[in-house]
Amino acid sequence: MNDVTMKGLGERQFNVVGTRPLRPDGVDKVTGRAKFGADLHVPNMLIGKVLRSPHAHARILSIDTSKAQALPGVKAVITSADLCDLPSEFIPAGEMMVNFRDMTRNVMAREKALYEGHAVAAVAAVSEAVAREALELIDVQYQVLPHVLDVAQAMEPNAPLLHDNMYTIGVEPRPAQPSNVAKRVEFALGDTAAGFAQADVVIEREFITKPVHQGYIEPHACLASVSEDGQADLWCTTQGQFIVRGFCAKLLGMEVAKLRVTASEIGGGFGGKTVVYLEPLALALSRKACQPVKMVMSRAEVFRASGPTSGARVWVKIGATSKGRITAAEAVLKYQAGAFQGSPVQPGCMCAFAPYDLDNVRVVGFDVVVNRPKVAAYRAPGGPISEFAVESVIDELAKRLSLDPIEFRLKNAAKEGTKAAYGPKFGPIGLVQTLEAARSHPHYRAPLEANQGRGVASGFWFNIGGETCATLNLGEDGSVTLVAGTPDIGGSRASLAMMAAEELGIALDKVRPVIGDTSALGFNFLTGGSRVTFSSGMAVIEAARDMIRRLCERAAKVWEVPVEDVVWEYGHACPANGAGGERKPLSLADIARTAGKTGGPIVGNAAINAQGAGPSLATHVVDVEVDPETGKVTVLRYTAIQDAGKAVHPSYVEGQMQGGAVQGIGWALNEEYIYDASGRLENPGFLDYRIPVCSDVPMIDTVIVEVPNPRHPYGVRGVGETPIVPPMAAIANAVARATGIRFTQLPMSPPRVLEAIDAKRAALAKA
Amino acid sequence: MARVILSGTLRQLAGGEAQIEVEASDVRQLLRALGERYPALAPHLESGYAVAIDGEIFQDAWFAPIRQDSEVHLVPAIRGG
Amino acid sequence: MPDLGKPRRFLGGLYTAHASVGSLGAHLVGPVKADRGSQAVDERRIIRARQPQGFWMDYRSPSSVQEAVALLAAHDGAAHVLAGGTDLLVKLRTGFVDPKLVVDVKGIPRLRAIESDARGFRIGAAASCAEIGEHAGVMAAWPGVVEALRLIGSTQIQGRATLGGNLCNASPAADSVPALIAAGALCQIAGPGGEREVPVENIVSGPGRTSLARGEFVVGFRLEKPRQRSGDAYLRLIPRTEMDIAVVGVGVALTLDQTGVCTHARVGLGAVAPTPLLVAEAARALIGSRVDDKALAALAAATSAACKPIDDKRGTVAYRVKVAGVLARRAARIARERAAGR
Amino acid sequence: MPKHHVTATINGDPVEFLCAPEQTLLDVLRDVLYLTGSKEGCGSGDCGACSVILDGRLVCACLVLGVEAQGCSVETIEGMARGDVLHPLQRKFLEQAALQCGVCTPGFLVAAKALLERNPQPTETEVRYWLAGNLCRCTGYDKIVRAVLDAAAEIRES
Repeated sequence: MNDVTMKGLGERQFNVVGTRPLRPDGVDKVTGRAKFGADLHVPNMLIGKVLRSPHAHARILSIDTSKAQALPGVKAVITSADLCDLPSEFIPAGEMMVNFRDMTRNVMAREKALYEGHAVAAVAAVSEAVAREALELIDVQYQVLPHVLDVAQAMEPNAPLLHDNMYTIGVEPRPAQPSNVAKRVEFALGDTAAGFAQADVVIEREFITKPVHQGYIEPHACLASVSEDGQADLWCTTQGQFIVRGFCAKLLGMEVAKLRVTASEIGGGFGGKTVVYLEPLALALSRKACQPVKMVMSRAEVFRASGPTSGARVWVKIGATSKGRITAAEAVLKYQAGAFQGSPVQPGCMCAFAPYDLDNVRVVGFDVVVNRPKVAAYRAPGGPISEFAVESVIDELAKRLSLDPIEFRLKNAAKEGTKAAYGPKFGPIGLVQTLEAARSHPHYRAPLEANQGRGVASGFWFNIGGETCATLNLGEDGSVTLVAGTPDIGGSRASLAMMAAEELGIALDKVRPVIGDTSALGFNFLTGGSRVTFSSGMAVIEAARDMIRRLCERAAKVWEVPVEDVVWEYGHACPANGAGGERKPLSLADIARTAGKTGGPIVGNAAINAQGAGPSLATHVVDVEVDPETGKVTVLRYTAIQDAGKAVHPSYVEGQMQGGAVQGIGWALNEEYIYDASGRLENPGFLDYRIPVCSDVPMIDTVIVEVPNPRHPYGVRGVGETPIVPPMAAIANAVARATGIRFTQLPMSPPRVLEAIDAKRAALAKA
Repeated sequence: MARVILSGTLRQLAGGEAQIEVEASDVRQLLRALGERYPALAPHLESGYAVAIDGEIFQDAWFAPIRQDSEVHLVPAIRGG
Repeated sequence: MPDLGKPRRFLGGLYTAHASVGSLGAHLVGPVKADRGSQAVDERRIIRARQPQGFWMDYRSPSSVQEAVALLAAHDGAAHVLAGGTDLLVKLRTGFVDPKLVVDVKGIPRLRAIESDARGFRIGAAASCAEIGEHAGVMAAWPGVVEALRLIGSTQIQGRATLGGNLCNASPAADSVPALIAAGALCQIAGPGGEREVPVENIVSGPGRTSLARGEFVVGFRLEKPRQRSGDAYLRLIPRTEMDIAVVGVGVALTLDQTGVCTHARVGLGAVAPTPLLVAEAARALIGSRVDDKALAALAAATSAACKPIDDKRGTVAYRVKVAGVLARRAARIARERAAGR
Repeated sequence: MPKHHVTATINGDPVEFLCAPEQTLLDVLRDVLYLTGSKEGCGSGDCGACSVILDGRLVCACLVLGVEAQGCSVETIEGMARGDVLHPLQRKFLEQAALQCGVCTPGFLVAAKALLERNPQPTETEVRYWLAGNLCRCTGYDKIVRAVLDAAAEIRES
């Protein structure tokens, strides 16, 4: 059951937007024609492979590559010496600031290997077999150092130190000693002590979550070709070809204009493809070998050496009156950053209490380095972790106060004008609407049986805009090519083409959308932050308006009337209110036919920094059954409700909601990184890193609520990230109601659940 | 004068000031004024922070207008996955 | 001399091993090697993983058992038998094995055949699980065995995986093995010295190790025609609904008399010890009973008592011990219903 | 050790290729024959992105040696459409928006085709268990299962 309920939708009536056409790139993807990262073969191509550290923490004493160099068929061997060392400098990327000093060390270890799987050298050879052989001939001398994996242990004074020059930022005065704590952040509002004093009930809990991987099905892959004169082309699977260009140019000391990056079709990213791993290595190898170099990660390399999201410890304390009003809330977040600083703890802090209207809040966050792969963005980075903790305590409070969990949330829900816990006031947001839709959904009233429970949780994500370009080119026959610069990861070519057709007033099949390489457009920030339909959509609409302006000018020239006498209606230039006499409206084809004579080719361009992204809020309802003898949790029914602002292509909005919900189910029940005592990952494959399979989940019902975003011409909000925020708490809340046990640690895997059930039985037996 | 509200880390860097009155008609003037008044803030303002003007968040937007009675929050820039 | 950081092999959980099938494992000697469960070992750790293509391993596809025996004998331990390949190919990829020769036995008609006669069934060691699952006779006679092999990996895996490989991969967690043990299946082995028949429970001698002698390989299995009023069942616990390695697996086969009293029972147990187990004590708890709650409780206790598991990435000792009893009870109930039904 | 000369039928066409004994069928399809519609998501039979039909059986091409294809018939995603006519499953995947990134789609389509050839009227549960070896991280499977059930119904009616 998927339905769209319109709430306060703007007066504009749409012709194309809101319909469900076939995606323009669809046929290529159901026929196997679509080219993904590893699907390109070029003449004279070499295969590149990476040698990785077997140690979680080790000083690199020496690397001898001479034997590998000498192996017949080996064309290039590189180490960190082949990449630029760079000073500490933070610049925005994917999830947050990146530091090039860290990035160059993450793609290729320099002084130390900081996690198992950390790249230490790479080779390019005539075949994969020769490349593998060569890796075995590289002699690396390590001095193995003690390692630390747990965030709490890493914060202890005598913990093994990853970076001896790291002094905690955000603590005044600056600490005298270096530590593994990169940063302390704090957000505060009102007076929490006073708030807790007014509370009738206060609940305080600590939660633990494990690192989880985005689990995109396509491993990282790229093909680099650097010519003798230093001009380079790079083909890769990425969420942002422009970001890759910038990073690689910096790491290799190239001019940005010399490097053209083409984004292949991308087989999933979820934030994990917003950074570079193989790309700079392939370029460095190709530069050395003067031949194209293709590199593809194995699945084990993806798990070991690409960024999952943080494991964390989160302490939450919330107080409320007996009437159900929250009086104060506090949280302390400790997030693993992996080997280099930059966990999503800051957005985690800002999201923690964002769904609620609170007077007294205090959130403190710590960004902590540990001997694990550097985290990368993962869908609403930071939010799911802190909101899991907060939404669990909210549910427990509701139970303690004998309030329906939706009622309790409605009593405290943030709405337009609410001052967000992180500072500014919200514009129009849809939390209340999603809660009301959940309450009135048949799912919420459906009966439950023994060992079953129903859980509810809400979720928040900011969404972003950012730098974006789009171009529309009018063809000689009146058809239109749309060039966008944000990789299409889940149907955005469809939504962008729909917005172009809507604005131009033409049929959708007259628009052919393509994703341009870095030479085709000005800079585009990446596909992330749920920004594409919002930002690229905004750019496409502006480009369409720009093209319409030109079309009207040309029509005016054809008619020999002032441009004021021409209006654009239903895809035609028309005489403005009677002006210009009885002229027949001109279609794009008519205008294109004479374009040469009236001034040349006709294009529409937009280059913007999109502002005004609207937050998207969601409420999820889930039913589970817990097997009391095995601890196995089964998800029986799931309903996801979310504010999309305006759903341009509702099928793909539903798809985002369904996909995020199921990723959340995996996070809640089975997904986790498991390390052995020596700091080596024990489950770097889909066999033991257990993402949900088709038979694990029910249909995911969706309800799209539409509270238009006033800052987008069509009311669009980002929708991609919010869906992964509510599931963990929703499931924990359902399990709590099925078992009477509050689970504060993820994943809620069968052994963990059974242990808790047996402990409870034992306790009852005693009593 | 626009009211600028600082929280957490920035407040510490501004010597504990929670609210500051600043004469500025756009974001660039505001950041400049803040940096001059609180040199410790300056490096942080250059990157990594967004400006919320009367509730609407602007990232990297020097010329977003600020009204005399605007309430301005400095919040960490968000990127997302 | 500091650690040279040379790639080194190491094991996942000691008993981790793998549910699907590949090498009939004639010469899996030494510690347990690759298994789709301990992919922890990947390219990085390979010692001279793949030589330049075409310089190391040869492939042969004999058409008779004798030919296969000769090939295996000639390579004296450096040859691997290939049946379904769903384990062996992963081991090749991850460098756990580097045979000089791979002997594909799927070309031997007898190893692909599924025959039935008055005595029962003869299932070729290289018949795919999918083929066996589609055999109406086997399905009707031994539903527990069929449900076990239908749990091996995915539909895709079952299209290749074989009983011979699942057994000789010598994983403690192989799904089909406890069911075959409960069913009293016999394993037919061919070797330089001719052929012999051995109870399935006597094949696996340790994680990744079998009792097969040099040059021997498994050619097939014999399953008796079930007695009247007999039924079998296999249950396993995995975190997901599919695709995982068993954390615990239990096979139960039993026979009732006209009055519903259990006259015969066998219980096979997987993933809770270095090898799959035949648990006589558990069977004794059922024999002479009406498979009532009291007997089921005794069965559960005896089953749990027989477990000698380890903690690993898939489960804890306590969890495995407890759940083994739970699954035994549930499997015995199903077997009882099936027995009563005929 | 010389490479083996292998003759097989791929998507109905006779094909000859040379392959080393350790090369998988997936290596051969992708890197020798350039049939890159079959994807490598794991190389260990855990994701199903390389699903092909080998002599009528659904298998993972990453778990089959190229030499094992000798004399066999192999069906890949590239052979699913007939000329410019999409298979009903392909059409339903498009109509139902059953793909987002699309990298798992070829494997799902091949696996679903194998299912419908055996079981023209599968229940939702049968579809879900048959496809359990095909991982999708984008869709949550909902629209995929709907598309398969839809296609089955359409094929039955036609």
